[in-house]
Amino acid sequence: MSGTTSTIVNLPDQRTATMPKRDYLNNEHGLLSWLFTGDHKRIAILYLISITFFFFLGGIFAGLIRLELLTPQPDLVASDTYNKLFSLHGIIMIFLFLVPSVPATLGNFLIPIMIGAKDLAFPKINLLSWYLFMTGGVLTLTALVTGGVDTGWTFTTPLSTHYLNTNVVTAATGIFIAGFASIFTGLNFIVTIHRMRAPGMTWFRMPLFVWANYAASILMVLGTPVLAISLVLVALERTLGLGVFDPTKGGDPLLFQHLFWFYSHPAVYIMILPGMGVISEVISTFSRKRIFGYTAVAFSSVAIALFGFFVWEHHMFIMGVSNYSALVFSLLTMLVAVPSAIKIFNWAFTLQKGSITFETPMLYAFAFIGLFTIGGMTGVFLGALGMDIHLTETYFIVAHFHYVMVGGMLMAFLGGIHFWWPKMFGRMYPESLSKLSAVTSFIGFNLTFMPQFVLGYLGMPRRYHAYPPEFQVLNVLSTAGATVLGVGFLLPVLYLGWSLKYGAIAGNNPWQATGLEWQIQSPPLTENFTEIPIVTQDAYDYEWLANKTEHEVTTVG
Amino acid sequence: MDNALVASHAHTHEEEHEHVALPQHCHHFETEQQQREAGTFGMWLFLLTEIMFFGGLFFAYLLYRNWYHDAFVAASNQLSIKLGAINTAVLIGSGYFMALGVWAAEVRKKGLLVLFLVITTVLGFVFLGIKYVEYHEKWEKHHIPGEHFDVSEFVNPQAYGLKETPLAPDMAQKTQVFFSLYFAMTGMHALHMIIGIGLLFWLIWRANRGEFSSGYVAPIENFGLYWHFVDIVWIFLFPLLYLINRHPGS
Amino acid sequence: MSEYHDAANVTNPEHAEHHIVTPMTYTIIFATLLTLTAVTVGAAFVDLGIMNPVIALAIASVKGVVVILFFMHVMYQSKLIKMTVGAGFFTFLVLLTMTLSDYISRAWGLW
Amino acid sequence: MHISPVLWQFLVKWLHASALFPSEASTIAPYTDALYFFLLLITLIGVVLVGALVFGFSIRYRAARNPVATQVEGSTLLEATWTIIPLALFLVTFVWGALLYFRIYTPPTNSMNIYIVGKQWMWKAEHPGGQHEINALHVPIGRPVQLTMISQDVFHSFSIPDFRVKREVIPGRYSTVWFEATDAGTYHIFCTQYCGTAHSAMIGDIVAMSPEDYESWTKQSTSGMSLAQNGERLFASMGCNSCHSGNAAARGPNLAGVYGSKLQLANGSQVLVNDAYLRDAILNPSQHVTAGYAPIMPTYQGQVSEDGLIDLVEYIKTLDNNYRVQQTLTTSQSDKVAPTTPGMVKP
Ligand code: HEA
Ligand code: HEA
Ligand code: HEC
Ligand code: CUA
Ligand SMILES: [Cu+2]
Repeated sequence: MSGTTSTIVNLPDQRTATMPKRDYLNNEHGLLSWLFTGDHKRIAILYLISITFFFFLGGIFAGLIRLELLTPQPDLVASDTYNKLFSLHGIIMIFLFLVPSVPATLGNFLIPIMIGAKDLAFPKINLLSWYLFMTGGVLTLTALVTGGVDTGWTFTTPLSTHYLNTNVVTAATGIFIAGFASIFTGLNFIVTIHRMRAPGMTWFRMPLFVWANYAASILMVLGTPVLAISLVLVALERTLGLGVFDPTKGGDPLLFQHLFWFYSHPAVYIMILPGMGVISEVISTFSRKRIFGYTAVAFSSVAIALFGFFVWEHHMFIMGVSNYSALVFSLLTMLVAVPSAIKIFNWAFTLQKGSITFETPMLYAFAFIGLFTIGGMTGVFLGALGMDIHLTETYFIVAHFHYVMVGGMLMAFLGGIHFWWPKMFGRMYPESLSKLSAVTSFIGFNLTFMPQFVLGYLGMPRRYHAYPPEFQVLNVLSTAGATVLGVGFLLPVLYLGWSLKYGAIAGNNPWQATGLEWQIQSPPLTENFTEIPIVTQDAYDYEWLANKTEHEVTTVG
Repeated sequence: MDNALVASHAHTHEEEHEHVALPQHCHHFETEQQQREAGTFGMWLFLLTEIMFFGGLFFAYLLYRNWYHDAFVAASNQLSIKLGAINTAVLIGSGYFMALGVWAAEVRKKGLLVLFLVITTVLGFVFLGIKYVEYHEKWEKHHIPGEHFDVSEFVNPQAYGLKETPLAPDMAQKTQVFFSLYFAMTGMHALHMIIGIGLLFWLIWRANRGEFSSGYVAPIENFGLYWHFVDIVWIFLFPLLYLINRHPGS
Repeated sequence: MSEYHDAANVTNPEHAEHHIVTPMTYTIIFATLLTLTAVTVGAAFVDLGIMNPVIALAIASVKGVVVILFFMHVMYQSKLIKMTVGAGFFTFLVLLTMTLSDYISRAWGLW
Repeated sequence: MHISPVLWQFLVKWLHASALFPSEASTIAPYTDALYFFLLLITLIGVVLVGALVFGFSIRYRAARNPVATQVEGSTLLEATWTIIPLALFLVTFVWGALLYFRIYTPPTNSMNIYIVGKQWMWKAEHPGGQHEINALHVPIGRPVQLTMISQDVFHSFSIPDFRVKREVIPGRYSTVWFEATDAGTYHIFCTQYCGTAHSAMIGDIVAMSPEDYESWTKQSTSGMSLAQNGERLFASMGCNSCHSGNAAARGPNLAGVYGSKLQLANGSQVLVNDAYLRDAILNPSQHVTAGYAPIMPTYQGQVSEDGLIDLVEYIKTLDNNYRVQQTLTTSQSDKVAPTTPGMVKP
């Protein structure tokens, strides 16, 4: 590397560049070769297609929600319909999009390669996981077309068990099954990371993306079953009249919330940790520098996972829990926020003394850092007991979680997709268009959700189909923002699809990145490595990379 | 090819594995040791999810038992301790033969393996049969939660020839919580048994073809883990549901 | 015992640690479990006050641990497996104690 | 060049209609806002700091200016800094938030009590004087008001943004919240817990008025019977008085003055008798049997509505002697078992 180029994109000469003759995509042909594949990379692609579908479905619901909220009157849809809209928006976005987003696509694709393995430990279970996911998705769609479900994504009892006659059981079954897809993904990752690392790939040589997914996997394996049992009990209560949560039979409806949030708080970290992993990779690559405080970032992932199990009650502060235990949970909530701060600062300092370029993934990473900081800090507002009283169940929460989930995880996901797109398909996405869409979604995002913080403090409750007229102005801003945001999210699908055929050929390592995945051909072979690598260097070792590229041109195949 | 990156002793499987190349060996694993350990580890992780799954139910039980102790005692006394104890023994026996089955596979005794698996299955069916008898009794007594739930037996035990202390009507209502949990817990447990028996049929069929008597024991071993876990759940369910308070008097 | 120690070392080509538990051990465990079942049933009929559930649970725990250690071979497994099992019960304990922190202190009143 | 009328309208609306903060209309509001501003401040500092670092480094170390990166391993000192400073700030937030929480959820002892019943999809307010309101609540300013709330069906949540108070309304259990309004005016009541189809229609107005106005409002809108009077009727008609007559030989304990006292239970524990306890004693009597009595009181689960329960509770709260009980006993005696011994009236 001479280091004089202003960009590190290192495309092969386009006149002579060729795609590798044999890769995981063209290795076998036909639909069946995809539907029965055991290849983690193909399963990742299957997942990518499915969750993109669900994202847009959820996005359309979001669009309808925002359209309805354009005016204070309940004029676009009936209130039942509105309730179904946000319930399905939440259910689809969380269980069918965000939870599997990074792990099941990028994680599936990359983790084995990053640690030098030929596949995940259990390829068949990996495939099974996708089928379970699809079954769950189809059931949710069934619930949708046969009349919808209007519980909200939180399924609060006794509302969900006794007072609604929509398809609660179908939707709950769908989530239950999709939950097992998530469990199996996590299980597969943990076993793979423990058992399949290449010789020399010690724990502290693993890329931080692997660490982050490892931490998220622990949460998936230990948290999801508790969601499963609480949904089973809801379903049994509806169908057979069991009385575990029913206050008229002596049950405690709060018990349901305890069980639900025991999963769903850790779930928010399932949703953010893999995204944080993406950010580590991207920041390091485009500043050409080892991540500042590698161990601190690695351990903070594990700390988030561990502490994540101790704070769920902060979703129930005003729900009638004991005030003493609210104190304990509030304190623990403050503790769990610290590791996230550690990560943010470590990323910022990775930039110091780097040699920074600003490709699209880097823009998304910057968006992540800014938006996640805002989203995370507003989480601290909510974790402070007295403050939460005023803010809870208002648009402040809606803004908080969209900042962390959309501004955080979705940005990270898009950044990751762009970053590894050349590896996945061997072709580059169009750079300037993608920069445009990154900027568009950043602006649109803030326009959509910043006004919601204000709305929330003003007191506008969430899940409201109609609202007092004085809130209109801010709602109009928000809806306008959502339109911009929608465009920002629609663009990537179009140009990424285009690039599959017409993008510039990427070559093995267009970013000059250090990960093992960049040392093999793009798209990779079905077996990833022709020979298992022996790892002698740490993660993000740019000197090793420079020496390596000096000596030979890397080709595999 | 980049030499720094590639194992100098890198072995491609066919050549280097002179020892055994079992047909079950998957190619993405370096060695069979690795494959086997991964399998066991994966199975254990799966069992962790089961711990948490039943954990939610156990917590619900713990909570309501403390809230409605009298109702739980009275309702629990409706369960047949005899059937419960027999079932415990049956299930432990089934676990015992499962363990023997693992051993038989390890020492490659095909006949014994099949025999042990069959006994395991039979005992599993016995357990479910007894469970059915118990459920049926609850049905007849209207002790299934829901619309037809009937508390008269608890309010007025003398009329039913029981020596129990009668419960106040409000407490008697809470027996429904007990039975809700009873059915949720034993039902989930029975569901696990049914899935397990399904798998057992499949394993017996494969064992009979000799698949597990040439050193490839992982499926048997891992299924064994599952089966024993289901045992353990019952080992806790039995005292919690049947033995809360059996001594006469209080 | 060593008679069954997989002399050919086939199930485990590279590491010889794999331990085959003998039927003898299994039988002893089986007998223990049955005895403990009898004990726990017996103990239920004796009035021990608050100790009744404690004893029942203690016995169940012993049985569970025995099954885990021997029937499920954790006794002979790597540290990783032992830690995994531990992690599962630890998380269950978190669920238990942290939720109880709410239910127990609700009765303390004031609010 | 002129601004389009639509845009102008919009701007005017923006300036007038959307204040960035709700009005501070209760004694709590300034405390909440203070914490809010503190949190906004640290957020702002945090975001500016992170932004400055990211943008500063991006400009200073962009590839064009700094072609070769210098590898740095990390720094324990820095790690400690950004662990400890945020932790300290978060802990301050925790303490502050906890203090505010106690302030909001600990009613002053002299507060007046109003009952709220939530049901799909309306709020019913019941004043002790017997005034009933639907989706509205009149309160005096300058006086602490406590709300004792319960839901008939699902979770609701009673929220008054301008007062910065909010509390879940739970099925099967009383919850309370209090506030002291400072400015006369009409404010929103929202149901903030999703409760089904018409959740967003479960709104109302809270009217804070000067004590004099409140006084005259109370006079005007009384329905004739106070809650306690209703309760008295129920107490007689449901036969409570047959056991709780206050007579020495009565089968049930004397209820006069029981509210606020500490009761010794048969299982050895002590309880404070508050609204929640009274309600539970009527619905689940056998779960806390008073020492010295047999568990013979029947349950009234399913026989009395939440409103009825409120009436009974209010009646028992106001009961300081048994004179009225005995009165009702003699008037509705015909179908009841007469107390065996003519009792002495307790003070
Ligand atoms: C990806 C998802 C995600 C993530 C990561 C988080 C992260 C956090 N969340 Fe959030 N949360 C949700 C998703 C998420 N949340 C959702 C979906 C809900 C609503 C559910 C519903 O009801 O529907 C919710 C609701 C929610 C509540 C409940 C509110 C209520 O119902 O009343 C609370 C309360 O404590 C909370 C807190 C937090 C905290 C403290 C964090 C922390 O982890 C954040 C930590 C991060 C930081 C703190 C930022 C980095 C810090 C710095 C850079 C330091 C700045 C510098 C200085 C201070 C100097 N969240
Ligand atoms: C991963 C999680 C995720 C994601 C990505 C989003 C994305 C968005 N969400 Fe959502 N949201 C939730 C999770 C998520 N949300 C959850 C959990 C809830 C709570 C549900 C509950 O209360 O139970 C919620 C609730 C929620 C509400 C509150 C509803 C209420 O309480 O009444 C609102 C309102 O503005 C909203 C808006 C949006 C918008 C504008 C987007 C945008 O980011 C979406 C942008 C995407 C598109 C618009 C689609 C792509 C574009 C096109 C197909 C082009 C054409 C479309 C248009 C021009 C409109 N969401
Ligand atoms: C059959 C007699 C009987 C009737 C009828 C009865 N009670 Fe009771 N009540 C009792 C007895 C006995 C106790 C004490 C034991 C207990 O707590 O269960 C009691 C306790 C109470 C208590 C608890 C306070 C204390 O001092 O222990 C309240 C409150 C109460 N009753 C209210 C009512 C109301 C209201 C009604 C009618 C709707 C009613 N009771 C009807 C017998 C009765
Ligand atoms: Cu009541 Cu929402
Ligand atoms: Cu949370």
